[in-house]
Amino acid sequence: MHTLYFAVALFLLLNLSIGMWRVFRGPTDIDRMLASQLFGTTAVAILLLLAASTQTPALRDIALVFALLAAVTAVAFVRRDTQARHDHAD
Amino acid sequence: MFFIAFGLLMALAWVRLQAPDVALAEAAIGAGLTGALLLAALSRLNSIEHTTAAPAYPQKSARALQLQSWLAMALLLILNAGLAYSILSLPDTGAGLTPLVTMQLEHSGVKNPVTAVLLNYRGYDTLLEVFVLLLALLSVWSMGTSQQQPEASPGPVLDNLMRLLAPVLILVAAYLLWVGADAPGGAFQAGSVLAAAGVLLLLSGWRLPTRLLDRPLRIVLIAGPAVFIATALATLLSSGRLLQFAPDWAGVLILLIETFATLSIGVTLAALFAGGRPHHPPDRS
Amino acid sequence: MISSANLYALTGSGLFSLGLYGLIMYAHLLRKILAINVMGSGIFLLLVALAYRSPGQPDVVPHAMVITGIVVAVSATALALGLMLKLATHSSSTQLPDED
Amino acid sequence: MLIELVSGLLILCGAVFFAAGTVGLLRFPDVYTRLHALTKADNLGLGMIVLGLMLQAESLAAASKLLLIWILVLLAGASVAQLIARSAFQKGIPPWKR
Repeated sequence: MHTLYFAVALFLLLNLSIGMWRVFRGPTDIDRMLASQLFGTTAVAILLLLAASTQTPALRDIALVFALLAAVTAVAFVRRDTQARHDHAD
Repeated sequence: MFFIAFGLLMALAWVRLQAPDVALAEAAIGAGLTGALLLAALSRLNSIEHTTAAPAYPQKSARALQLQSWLAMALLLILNAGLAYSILSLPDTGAGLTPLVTMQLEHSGVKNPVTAVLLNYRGYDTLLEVFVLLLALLSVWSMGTSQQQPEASPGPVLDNLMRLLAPVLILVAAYLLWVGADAPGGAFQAGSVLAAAGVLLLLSGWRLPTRLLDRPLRIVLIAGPAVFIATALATLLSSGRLLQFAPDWAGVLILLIETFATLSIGVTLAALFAGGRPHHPPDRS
Repeated sequence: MISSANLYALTGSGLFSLGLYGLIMYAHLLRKILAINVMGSGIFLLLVALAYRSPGQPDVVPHAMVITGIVVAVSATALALGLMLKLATHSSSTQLPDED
Repeated sequence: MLIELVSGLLILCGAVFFAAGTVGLLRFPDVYTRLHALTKADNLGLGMIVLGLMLQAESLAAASKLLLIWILVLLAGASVAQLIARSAFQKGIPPWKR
Protein backbone atom coordinates (compact mmCIF):
# COMPACT_ATOMS: atom_id res chain seq x y z
CA MET A 1 0.00 0.00 0.00
CA HIS A 2 2.77 2.41 0.91
CA THR A 3 4.45 1.86 -2.41
CA LEU A 4 1.21 2.77 -4.16
CA TYR A 5 0.99 6.04 -2.19
CA PHE A 6 4.54 6.82 -3.06
CA ALA A 7 4.07 6.00 -6.74
CA VAL A 8 0.98 8.18 -7.00
CA ALA A 9 2.80 11.04 -5.24
CA LEU A 10 5.61 10.71 -7.75
CA PHE A 11 3.11 10.68 -10.61
CA LEU A 12 1.52 13.88 -9.31
CA LEU A 13 4.95 15.45 -9.09
CA LEU A 14 5.51 14.60 -12.74
CA ASN A 15 2.13 16.12 -13.52
CA LEU A 16 3.18 19.28 -11.80
CA SER A 17 6.38 19.63 -13.74
CA ILE A 18 4.44 19.26 -16.97
CA GLY A 19 2.08 21.96 -15.76
CA MET A 20 5.10 24.30 -15.46
CA TRP A 21 4.79 24.71 -19.22
CA ARG A 22 1.64 26.75 -18.80
CA VAL A 23 3.38 29.04 -16.32
CA PHE A 24 6.14 29.48 -18.85
CA ARG A 25 3.90 30.10 -21.82
CA GLY A 26 1.29 32.41 -20.37
CA PRO A 27 -0.20 33.93 -22.49
CA THR A 28 -1.86 36.07 -19.80
CA ASP A 29 -1.16 36.47 -16.10
CA ILE A 30 -4.46 34.78 -15.40
CA ASP A 31 -3.27 31.58 -17.07
CA ARG A 32 -0.19 31.61 -14.88
CA MET A 33 -2.31 32.10 -11.81
CA LEU A 34 -4.52 29.17 -12.83
CA ALA A 35 -1.48 26.97 -13.16
CA SER A 36 -0.22 27.92 -9.74
CA GLN A 37 -3.67 27.20 -8.30
CA LEU A 38 -3.42 23.71 -9.74
CA PHE A 39 0.05 23.45 -8.21
CA GLY A 40 -1.40 24.32 -4.83
CA THR A 41 -4.00 21.59 -4.98
CA THR A 42 -1.51 19.08 -6.32
CA ALA A 43 0.87 19.95 -3.52
CA VAL A 44 -1.90 19.31 -1.00
CA ALA A 45 -2.57 15.90 -2.55
CA ILE A 46 1.13 15.01 -2.60
CA LEU A 47 1.55 16.03 1.02
CA LEU A 48 -1.42 13.94 2.11
CA LEU A 49 -0.12 10.92 0.20
CA LEU A 50 3.35 11.34 1.67
CA ALA A 51 1.87 11.71 5.13
CA ALA A 52 0.25 8.31 4.73
CA SER A 53 3.21 6.67 3.07
CA THR A 54 5.92 7.83 5.47
CA GLN A 55 3.64 7.91 8.52
CA THR A 56 4.40 11.48 9.47
CA PRO A 57 1.03 12.99 10.40
CA ALA A 58 2.63 16.44 10.72
CA LEU A 59 2.59 16.67 6.93
CA ARG A 60 -1.21 16.92 7.13
CA ASP A 61 -0.87 20.21 9.00
CA ILE A 62 1.35 21.50 6.23
CA ALA A 63 -1.26 20.44 3.69
CA LEU A 64 -3.88 22.33 5.68
CA VAL A 65 -1.77 25.50 5.70
CA PHE A 66 -1.09 25.11 1.99
CA ALA A 67 -4.78 24.76 1.18
CA LEU A 68 -5.61 27.93 3.09
CA LEU A 69 -2.72 30.04 1.84
CA ALA A 70 -3.24 29.22 -1.82
CA ALA A 71 -6.64 30.88 -1.54
CA VAL A 72 -5.10 33.99 0.02
CA THR A 73 -2.67 34.40 -2.89
CA ALA A 74 -5.45 33.97 -5.41
CA VAL A 75 -7.49 36.65 -3.66
CA ALA A 76 -4.45 38.95 -3.69
CA PHE A 77 -4.15 38.38 -7.42
CA VAL A 78 -7.79 39.10 -8.17
CA ARG A 79 -7.87 42.20 -5.97
CA ARG A 80 -4.79 43.54 -7.71
CA ASP A 81 -6.73 43.57 -10.96
CA THR A 82 -9.80 45.24 -9.58
CA GLN A 83 -7.73 47.88 -7.81
CA ALA A 84 -5.68 48.67 -10.87
CA ARG A 85 -8.86 49.12 -12.88
CA HIS A 86 -10.25 51.36 -10.21
CA ASP A 87 -7.23 53.62 -10.42
CA HIS A 88 -7.70 53.89 -14.16
CA ALA A 89 -11.26 54.99 -13.77
CA ASP A 90 -10.23 57.92 -11.59
CA MET B 1 6.59 37.51 -15.28
CA PHE B 2 7.58 36.60 -11.77
CA PHE B 3 5.14 33.77 -11.42
CA ILE B 4 7.87 31.47 -12.56
CA ALA B 5 9.94 32.18 -9.49
CA PHE B 6 6.82 32.17 -7.39
CA GLY B 7 5.89 28.68 -8.51
CA LEU B 8 9.46 27.68 -7.85
CA LEU B 9 9.24 28.86 -4.28
CA MET B 10 6.14 26.80 -3.78
CA ALA B 11 7.81 23.75 -5.21
CA LEU B 12 10.79 24.30 -2.95
CA ALA B 13 8.63 24.22 0.13
CA TRP B 14 7.93 20.56 -0.14
CA VAL B 15 11.20 19.53 -1.68
CA ARG B 16 12.44 20.19 1.83
CA LEU B 17 10.10 17.77 3.46
CA GLN B 18 12.82 16.20 5.50
CA ALA B 19 12.23 19.12 7.81
CA PRO B 20 8.53 19.41 8.64
CA ASP B 21 8.98 22.52 10.78
CA VAL B 22 10.73 24.35 8.00
CA ALA B 23 8.23 23.16 5.43
CA LEU B 24 5.43 24.55 7.56
CA ALA B 25 7.06 27.97 7.80
CA GLU B 26 7.82 27.97 4.09
CA ALA B 27 4.27 26.89 3.25
CA ALA B 28 2.83 29.78 5.21
CA ILE B 29 5.33 32.41 4.07
CA GLY B 30 6.63 31.25 0.70
CA ALA B 31 3.26 30.19 -0.65
CA GLY B 32 1.15 32.93 0.86
CA LEU B 33 2.73 36.04 2.25
CA THR B 34 5.60 36.64 -0.17
CA GLY B 35 3.30 36.14 -3.14
CA ALA B 36 0.72 38.53 -1.75
CA LEU B 37 3.42 41.09 -0.92
CA LEU B 38 4.89 40.98 -4.42
CA LEU B 39 1.47 41.21 -6.06
CA ALA B 40 0.51 44.20 -3.94
CA ALA B 41 3.80 45.93 -4.76
CA LEU B 42 3.31 45.27 -8.45
CA SER B 43 -0.18 46.70 -8.36
CA ARG B 44 0.99 49.89 -6.61
CA LEU B 45 3.89 50.12 -9.03
CA ASN B 46 1.50 49.89 -11.96
CA SER B 47 -0.66 52.69 -10.67
CA ILE B 48 2.46 54.87 -10.19
CA GLU B 49 3.74 54.11 -13.66
CA HIS B 50 0.42 54.99 -15.21
CA THR B 51 0.45 58.48 -13.74
CA THR B 52 4.02 59.48 -14.56
CA ALA B 53 6.27 58.96 -17.53
CA ALA B 54 9.48 57.12 -16.78
CA PRO B 55 12.69 58.98 -17.58
CA ALA B 56 14.71 57.30 -20.28
CA TYR B 57 17.93 55.73 -19.12
CA PRO B 58 20.67 55.34 -21.70
CA GLN B 59 20.19 51.81 -22.92
CA LYS B 60 23.22 49.64 -23.26
CA SER B 61 23.69 48.13 -26.67
CA ALA B 62 22.54 44.58 -27.16
CA ARG B 63 26.10 43.54 -27.80
CA ALA B 64 27.40 44.93 -24.52
CA LEU B 65 24.52 43.29 -22.66
CA GLN B 66 25.28 39.94 -24.20
CA LEU B 67 28.93 40.23 -23.31
CA GLN B 68 28.02 41.13 -19.76
CA SER B 69 25.67 38.17 -19.53
CA TRP B 70 28.30 35.72 -20.76
CA LEU B 71 30.83 37.12 -18.34
CA ALA B 72 28.42 36.84 -15.41
CA MET B 73 27.52 33.31 -16.40
CA ALA B 74 31.15 32.25 -16.65
CA LEU B 75 32.04 33.73 -13.27
CA LEU B 76 29.03 32.12 -11.64
CA LEU B 77 29.87 28.76 -13.16
CA ILE B 78 33.30 29.00 -11.57
CA LEU B 79 31.73 29.98 -8.25
CA ASN B 80 29.26 27.14 -8.49
CA ALA B 81 31.97 24.64 -9.32
CA GLY B 82 33.82 25.74 -6.21
CA LEU B 83 30.69 25.42 -4.10
CA ALA B 84 29.95 21.99 -5.54
CA TYR B 85 33.48 20.86 -4.86
CA SER B 86 33.31 21.94 -1.25
CA ILE B 87 29.93 20.30 -0.78
CA LEU B 88 31.10 17.02 -2.24
CA SER B 89 34.29 17.02 -0.24
CA LEU B 90 32.44 17.31 3.05
CA PRO B 91 32.33 14.11 5.07
CA ASP B 92 29.22 12.07 4.34
CA THR B 93 27.91 12.23 7.85
CA GLY B 94 28.30 15.14 10.18
CA ALA B 95 27.89 14.57 13.88
CA GLY B 96 25.76 17.67 14.29
CA LEU B 97 24.27 18.76 17.55
CA THR B 98 21.40 16.25 17.60
CA PRO B 99 22.75 14.16 20.52
CA LEU B 100 23.14 17.26 22.65
CA VAL B 101 19.68 18.51 21.77
CA THR B 102 17.94 15.24 22.50
CA MET B 103 19.89 14.73 25.69
CA GLN B 104 18.62 17.98 27.15
CA LEU B 105 15.12 17.72 25.71
CA GLU B 106 13.46 16.53 28.89
CA HIS B 107 14.63 19.64 30.72
CA SER B 108 13.42 22.02 28.04
CA GLY B 109 9.74 21.89 28.85
CA VAL B 110 8.65 20.98 25.31
CA LYS B 111 8.77 17.80 23.24
CA ASN B 112 9.46 19.25 19.82
CA PRO B 113 13.23 19.64 19.44
CA VAL B 114 12.94 22.57 17.03
CA THR B 115 10.82 24.54 19.48
CA ALA B 116 13.29 23.64 22.21
CA VAL B 117 16.16 25.07 20.17
CA LEU B 118 14.25 28.20 19.21
CA LEU B 119 12.79 29.14 22.55
CA ASN B 120 15.03 27.52 25.12
CA TYR B 121 18.59 26.75 24.02
CA ARG B 122 18.98 29.68 21.72
CA GLY B 123 16.26 31.91 23.06
CA TYR B 124 18.27 35.09 22.66
CA ASP B 125 18.42 34.54 18.89
CA THR B 126 14.68 34.43 18.75
CA LEU B 127 14.40 37.45 21.04
CA LEU B 128 16.55 39.51 18.71
CA GLU B 129 14.67 38.24 15.70
CA VAL B 130 11.36 39.47 17.02
CA PHE B 131 13.04 42.86 17.22
CA VAL B 132 14.24 42.60 13.64
CA LEU B 133 10.62 42.25 12.57
CA LEU B 134 9.61 45.27 14.61
CA LEU B 135 12.51 47.24 13.16
CA ALA B 136 11.45 46.39 9.61
CA LEU B 137 7.97 47.63 10.34
CA LEU B 138 9.29 50.84 11.89
CA SER B 139 11.43 51.50 8.82
CA VAL B 140 8.46 50.98 6.53
CA TRP B 141 6.34 53.25 8.69
CA SER B 142 9.00 55.93 8.70
CA MET B 143 8.73 56.16 4.93
CA GLY B 144 5.28 57.67 5.19
CA THR B 145 1.66 56.80 5.50
CA SER B 146 -0.13 54.17 3.48
CA GLN B 147 -2.15 55.52 0.61
CA GLN B 148 -5.81 55.36 1.38
CA GLN B 149 -6.96 53.91 -1.90
CA PRO B 150 -10.64 53.95 -2.60
CA GLU B 151 -11.48 50.29 -2.41
CA ALA B 152 -13.49 48.56 -5.06
CA SER B 153 -16.30 46.70 -3.36
CA PRO B 154 -15.33 43.10 -2.73
CA GLY B 155 -18.52 41.63 -4.13
CA PRO B 156 -20.60 38.90 -2.54
CA VAL B 157 -18.37 35.95 -3.36
CA LEU B 158 -15.18 37.41 -1.92
CA ASP B 159 -17.09 38.73 1.05
CA ASN B 160 -18.41 35.27 1.88
CA LEU B 161 -15.06 33.66 1.32
CA MET B 162 -13.45 36.15 3.67
CA ARG B 163 -16.07 35.59 6.33
CA LEU B 164 -15.44 31.86 6.13
CA LEU B 165 -11.70 31.76 5.68
CA ALA B 166 -10.53 34.39 8.15
CA PRO B 167 -11.91 32.62 11.26
CA VAL B 168 -10.54 29.30 10.04
CA LEU B 169 -7.12 30.87 9.53
CA ILE B 170 -7.15 32.30 13.05
CA LEU B 171 -8.22 28.94 14.43
CA VAL B 172 -5.44 27.16 12.55
CA ALA B 173 -2.96 29.70 13.89
CA ALA B 174 -4.04 28.92 17.44
CA TYR B 175 -3.80 25.20 16.73
CA LEU B 176 -0.28 25.54 15.33
CA LEU B 177 0.77 27.54 18.36
CA TRP B 178 -0.56 24.91 20.74
CA VAL B 179 0.77 21.92 18.84
CA GLY B 180 4.21 23.54 18.58
CA ALA B 181 5.20 22.16 21.97
CA ASP B 182 5.35 18.56 20.79
CA ALA B 183 4.95 18.53 17.00
CA PRO B 184 5.96 20.81 14.12
CA GLY B 185 4.43 24.23 14.66
CA GLY B 186 5.18 27.16 16.90
CA ALA B 187 5.18 30.92 17.14
CA PHE B 188 6.60 31.76 13.72
CA GLN B 189 4.35 29.43 11.80
CA ALA B 190 1.30 30.44 13.78
CA GLY B 191 2.23 34.10 13.40
CA SER B 192 2.47 33.83 9.64
CA VAL B 193 -0.89 32.10 9.39
CA LEU B 194 -2.37 34.84 11.57
CA ALA B 195 -0.79 37.40 9.24
CA ALA B 196 -2.41 35.63 6.30
CA ALA B 197 -5.77 36.14 7.97
CA GLY B 198 -4.93 39.84 8.31
CA VAL B 199 -3.86 40.07 4.68
CA LEU B 200 -7.10 38.44 3.57
CA LEU B 201 -9.11 40.92 5.62
CA LEU B 202 -7.13 43.86 4.23
CA LEU B 203 -7.61 42.58 0.69
CA SER B 204 -11.36 42.34 1.17
CA GLY B 205 -11.51 46.02 2.00
CA TRP B 206 -11.82 45.62 5.74
CA ARG B 207 -10.02 48.24 7.81
CA LEU B 208 -9.23 48.57 11.47
CA PRO B 209 -11.63 50.97 13.15
CA THR B 210 -9.74 54.24 13.51
CA ARG B 211 -9.97 54.28 17.27
CA LEU B 212 -7.93 51.05 17.33
CA LEU B 213 -5.34 52.36 14.90
CA ASP B 214 -3.20 54.33 17.25
CA ARG B 215 -2.40 53.06 20.69
CA PRO B 216 -4.09 49.63 20.73
CA LEU B 217 -2.31 48.61 17.52
CA ARG B 218 1.05 49.69 18.87
CA ILE B 219 0.48 47.88 22.14
CA VAL B 220 -0.20 44.62 20.31
CA LEU B 221 2.87 45.20 18.17
CA ILE B 222 5.22 45.49 21.12
CA ALA B 223 3.45 42.94 23.35
CA GLY B 224 5.52 40.04 22.04
CA PRO B 225 8.96 41.65 22.42
CA ALA B 226 7.93 43.17 25.75
CA VAL B 227 6.83 39.87 27.27
CA PHE B 228 9.96 38.24 25.91
CA ILE B 229 12.20 40.85 27.52
CA ALA B 230 10.26 40.71 30.78
CA THR B 231 10.78 36.95 30.94
CA ALA B 232 14.43 37.37 30.06
CA LEU B 233 14.89 39.87 32.88
CA ALA B 234 13.00 37.65 35.30
CA THR B 235 15.24 34.71 34.49
CA LEU B 236 18.27 36.95 34.76
CA LEU B 237 17.25 37.97 38.26
CA SER B 238 16.24 34.54 39.47
CA SER B 239 18.94 32.33 38.01
CA GLY B 240 21.62 34.82 37.05
CA ARG B 241 21.54 33.80 33.38
CA LEU B 242 19.64 35.41 30.57
CA LEU B 243 16.70 33.20 29.46
CA GLN B 244 17.79 30.29 31.62
CA PHE B 245 14.49 28.58 32.39
CA ALA B 246 14.06 26.37 35.42
CA PRO B 247 12.98 22.98 34.04
CA ASP B 248 9.69 22.99 35.95
CA TRP B 249 8.68 26.36 34.59
CA ALA B 250 10.08 26.07 31.09
CA GLY B 251 6.94 24.71 29.44
CA VAL B 252 4.66 27.42 30.84
CA LEU B 253 7.10 30.23 30.13
CA ILE B 254 7.70 29.08 26.58
CA LEU B 255 3.98 28.94 25.91
CA LEU B 256 3.55 32.41 27.38
CA ILE B 257 6.30 33.90 25.25
CA GLU B 258 5.08 32.11 22.16
CA THR B 259 1.49 33.28 22.57
CA PHE B 260 2.44 36.93 22.70
CA ALA B 261 5.10 36.50 20.05
CA THR B 262 2.51 34.93 17.73
CA LEU B 263 0.19 37.90 18.16
CA SER B 264 2.95 40.41 17.54
CA ILE B 265 4.45 38.54 14.59
CA GLY B 266 1.06 38.16 12.97
CA VAL B 267 0.11 41.81 13.38
CA THR B 268 3.58 43.01 12.33
CA LEU B 269 3.56 40.99 9.13
CA ALA B 270 0.03 42.11 8.27
CA ALA B 271 1.04 45.73 8.92
CA LEU B 272 4.06 45.24 6.66
CA PHE B 273 1.66 44.09 3.97
CA ALA B 274 -0.49 47.18 4.42
CA GLY B 275 2.71 49.22 3.99
CA GLY B 276 3.12 52.62 5.56
CA ARG B 277 2.00 54.10 8.84
CA PRO B 278 -1.75 54.11 9.27
CA HIS B 279 -3.52 57.42 8.80
CA HIS B 280 -4.50 59.44 11.80
CA PRO B 281 -7.97 60.90 11.66
CA PRO B 282 -6.80 64.55 11.90
CA ASP B 283 -4.42 64.02 8.97
CA ARG B 284 -7.30 63.48 6.68
CA SER B 285 -8.31 66.83 5.28
CA MET C 1 28.25 8.21 -5.05
CA ILE C 2 26.11 11.33 -4.78
CA SER C 3 23.80 10.94 -1.82
CA SER C 4 20.37 12.56 -1.87
CA ALA C 5 21.47 15.07 0.77
CA ASN C 6 24.30 16.13 -1.49
CA LEU C 7 21.92 16.40 -4.42
CA TYR C 8 19.74 18.82 -2.45
CA ALA C 9 22.83 20.73 -1.36
CA LEU C 10 23.98 21.03 -4.96
CA THR C 11 20.52 22.25 -5.96
CA GLY C 12 20.80 24.82 -3.22
CA SER C 13 24.10 26.12 -4.51
CA GLY C 14 22.68 26.13 -8.04
CA LEU C 15 19.74 28.22 -6.90
CA PHE C 16 22.09 30.60 -5.17
CA SER C 17 24.07 31.10 -8.37
CA LEU C 18 20.89 31.52 -10.39
CA GLY C 19 19.68 34.17 -7.99
CA LEU C 20 23.03 35.95 -8.12
CA TYR C 21 22.87 35.96 -11.92
CA GLY C 22 19.41 37.52 -11.77
CA LEU C 23 20.62 40.08 -9.27
CA ILE C 24 23.46 41.13 -11.51
CA MET C 25 21.71 41.06 -14.84
CA TYR C 26 18.25 42.54 -14.32
CA ALA C 27 17.89 46.27 -13.98
CA HIS C 28 14.31 46.28 -12.69
CA LEU C 29 14.35 46.48 -8.90
CA LEU C 30 11.41 44.13 -8.41
CA ARG C 31 13.37 41.47 -10.25
CA LYS C 32 16.41 42.17 -8.13
CA ILE C 33 14.37 41.70 -4.96
CA LEU C 34 13.03 38.44 -6.34
CA ALA C 35 16.54 37.35 -7.18
CA ILE C 36 17.66 37.96 -3.62
CA ASN C 37 14.77 35.83 -2.44
CA VAL C 38 15.85 33.03 -4.74
CA MET C 39 19.38 33.29 -3.39
CA GLY C 40 18.04 33.06 0.14
CA SER C 41 16.04 29.97 -0.70
CA GLY C 42 19.18 28.41 -2.10
CA ILE C 43 21.03 29.02 1.14
CA PHE C 44 18.16 27.62 3.22
CA LEU C 45 18.05 24.52 1.05
CA LEU C 46 21.79 24.07 1.45
CA LEU C 47 21.58 24.37 5.23
CA VAL C 48 18.71 21.94 5.60
CA ALA C 49 20.34 19.48 3.22
CA LEU C 50 23.56 19.55 5.23
CA ALA C 51 21.54 19.03 8.41
CA TYR C 52 20.03 15.95 6.81
CA ARG C 53 23.41 14.20 6.75
CA SER C 54 23.75 13.67 10.47
CA PRO C 55 23.08 10.07 11.50
CA GLY C 56 19.60 9.13 12.66
CA GLN C 57 17.41 12.18 13.10
CA PRO C 58 18.30 15.27 11.05
CA ASP C 59 20.08 17.98 12.99
CA VAL C 60 17.49 20.41 14.30
CA VAL C 61 19.69 23.44 15.01
CA PRO C 62 19.97 24.44 11.33
CA HIS C 63 16.22 23.90 11.00
CA ALA C 64 15.58 26.45 13.72
CA MET C 65 18.03 28.82 12.04
CA VAL C 66 16.26 28.46 8.72
CA ILE C 67 12.85 29.15 10.25
CA THR C 68 14.07 32.41 11.72
CA GLY C 69 15.80 33.09 8.41
CA ILE C 70 12.57 32.69 6.45
CA VAL C 71 10.73 35.13 8.68
CA VAL C 72 13.55 37.67 8.51
CA ALA C 73 13.67 37.26 4.73
CA VAL C 74 10.00 38.08 4.35
CA SER C 75 10.28 41.20 6.50
CA ALA C 76 13.36 42.31 4.57
CA THR C 77 11.46 41.75 1.34
CA ALA C 78 8.62 43.90 2.60
CA LEU C 79 11.07 46.64 3.52
CA ALA C 80 12.81 46.44 0.14
CA LEU C 81 9.48 46.63 -1.68
CA GLY C 82 8.53 49.67 0.36
CA LEU C 83 11.81 51.38 -0.55
CA MET C 84 11.30 50.51 -4.20
CA LEU C 85 7.82 52.02 -4.21
CA LYS C 86 9.17 55.16 -2.58
CA LEU C 87 11.85 55.42 -5.25
CA ALA C 88 9.26 54.91 -7.93
CA THR C 89 7.03 57.70 -6.60
CA HIS C 90 9.88 60.18 -6.35
CA SER C 91 11.94 59.45 -9.45
CA SER C 92 9.23 57.59 -11.39
CA SER C 93 11.73 54.94 -12.24
CA THR C 94 12.17 51.38 -11.09
CA GLN C 95 15.88 51.24 -11.78
CA LEU C 96 18.84 52.50 -9.91
CA PRO C 97 20.82 55.05 -11.91
CA ASP C 98 24.20 53.87 -13.16
CA GLU C 99 27.24 55.22 -11.40
CA ASP C 100 29.56 56.99 -13.76
CA MET D 1 -8.54 -6.48 2.20
CA LEU D 2 -11.58 -5.16 0.39
CA ILE D 3 -11.07 -1.76 2.01
CA GLU D 4 -7.50 -1.67 0.80
CA LEU D 5 -8.61 -2.47 -2.72
CA VAL D 6 -11.30 0.20 -2.72
CA SER D 7 -8.98 2.84 -1.29
CA GLY D 8 -6.28 1.97 -3.82
CA LEU D 9 -8.79 2.29 -6.65
CA LEU D 10 -10.04 5.63 -5.36
CA ILE D 11 -6.52 6.99 -5.14
CA LEU D 12 -5.76 5.86 -8.68
CA CYS D 13 -8.97 7.50 -9.93
CA GLY D 14 -7.97 10.70 -8.18
CA ALA D 15 -4.59 10.60 -9.91
CA VAL D 16 -6.38 10.19 -13.25
CA PHE D 17 -8.42 13.31 -12.56
CA PHE D 18 -5.27 15.25 -11.72
CA ALA D 19 -3.73 14.11 -14.99
CA ALA D 20 -6.90 15.18 -16.83
CA GLY D 21 -6.72 18.56 -15.13
CA THR D 22 -3.12 19.04 -16.25
CA VAL D 23 -3.90 17.97 -19.80
CA GLY D 24 -6.82 20.38 -19.85
CA LEU D 25 -4.64 23.18 -18.54
CA LEU D 26 -2.21 22.57 -21.37
CA ARG D 27 -4.57 21.85 -24.24
CA PHE D 28 -7.71 23.94 -23.77
CA PRO D 29 -7.97 27.09 -25.87
CA ASP D 30 -8.80 29.91 -23.41
CA VAL D 31 -8.85 30.95 -19.77
CA TYR D 32 -12.41 29.88 -19.10
CA THR D 33 -12.11 26.36 -20.43
CA ARG D 34 -8.80 25.93 -18.62
CA LEU D 35 -10.52 27.02 -15.44
CA HIS D 36 -13.10 24.34 -16.04
CA ALA D 37 -10.43 21.66 -16.38
CA LEU D 38 -8.70 22.90 -13.27
CA THR D 39 -11.69 22.74 -10.96
CA LYS D 40 -12.24 19.10 -11.87
CA ALA D 41 -8.81 18.29 -10.54
CA ASP D 42 -9.48 20.38 -7.44
CA ASN D 43 -12.78 18.83 -6.54
CA LEU D 44 -12.80 15.29 -7.82
CA GLY D 45 -9.10 14.50 -7.93
CA LEU D 46 -8.37 15.68 -4.43
CA GLY D 47 -11.74 14.39 -3.23
CA MET D 48 -11.05 10.85 -4.38
CA ILE D 49 -7.56 10.82 -2.96
CA VAL D 50 -8.87 12.14 0.35
CA LEU D 51 -11.62 9.49 0.40
CA GLY D 52 -9.12 6.78 -0.36
CA LEU D 53 -6.81 7.97 2.39
CA MET D 54 -9.67 8.36 4.85
CA LEU D 55 -10.50 4.67 4.52
CA GLN D 56 -6.95 3.93 5.64
CA ALA D 57 -6.60 6.64 8.29
CA GLU D 58 -5.36 5.49 11.66
CA SER D 59 -7.87 7.39 13.77
CA LEU D 60 -11.10 9.29 13.54
CA ALA D 61 -9.29 12.56 14.22
CA ALA D 62 -6.92 12.00 11.30
CA ALA D 63 -9.83 11.11 9.02
CA SER D 64 -11.76 14.22 9.96
CA LYS D 65 -8.71 16.40 9.40
CA LEU D 66 -8.48 14.98 5.88
CA LEU D 67 -12.17 15.73 5.35
CA LEU D 68 -11.69 19.26 6.68
CA ILE D 69 -8.86 19.91 4.23
CA TRP D 70 -11.00 18.72 1.35
CA ILE D 71 -13.99 20.87 2.35
CA LEU D 72 -11.75 23.93 2.69
CA VAL D 73 -10.20 23.34 -0.73
CA LEU D 74 -13.68 22.88 -2.22
CA LEU D 75 -15.02 26.12 -0.78
CA ALA D 76 -11.93 28.17 -1.51
CA GLY D 77 -11.55 26.64 -4.97
CA ALA D 78 -15.14 27.38 -5.94
CA SER D 79 -14.97 31.00 -4.79
CA VAL D 80 -11.56 31.58 -6.32
CA ALA D 81 -12.67 30.10 -9.64
CA GLN D 82 -15.60 32.49 -9.76
CA LEU D 83 -13.41 35.45 -8.83
CA ILE D 84 -10.80 34.64 -11.45
CA ALA D 85 -13.41 34.13 -14.15
CA ARG D 86 -15.08 37.43 -13.28
CA SER D 87 -11.79 39.28 -13.29
CA ALA D 88 -10.85 37.76 -16.64
CA PHE D 89 -14.20 38.69 -18.13
CA GLN D 90 -14.05 42.24 -16.82
CA LYS D 91 -10.57 42.57 -18.21
CA GLY D 92 -12.11 41.95 -21.61
CA ILE D 93 -10.68 38.56 -22.43
CA PRO D 94 -13.24 37.16 -24.86
CA PRO D 95 -14.51 33.61 -24.38
CA TRP D 96 -13.24 31.26 -27.04
CA LYS D 97 -15.54 30.63 -29.99
CA ARG D 98 -15.17 27.89 -32.52
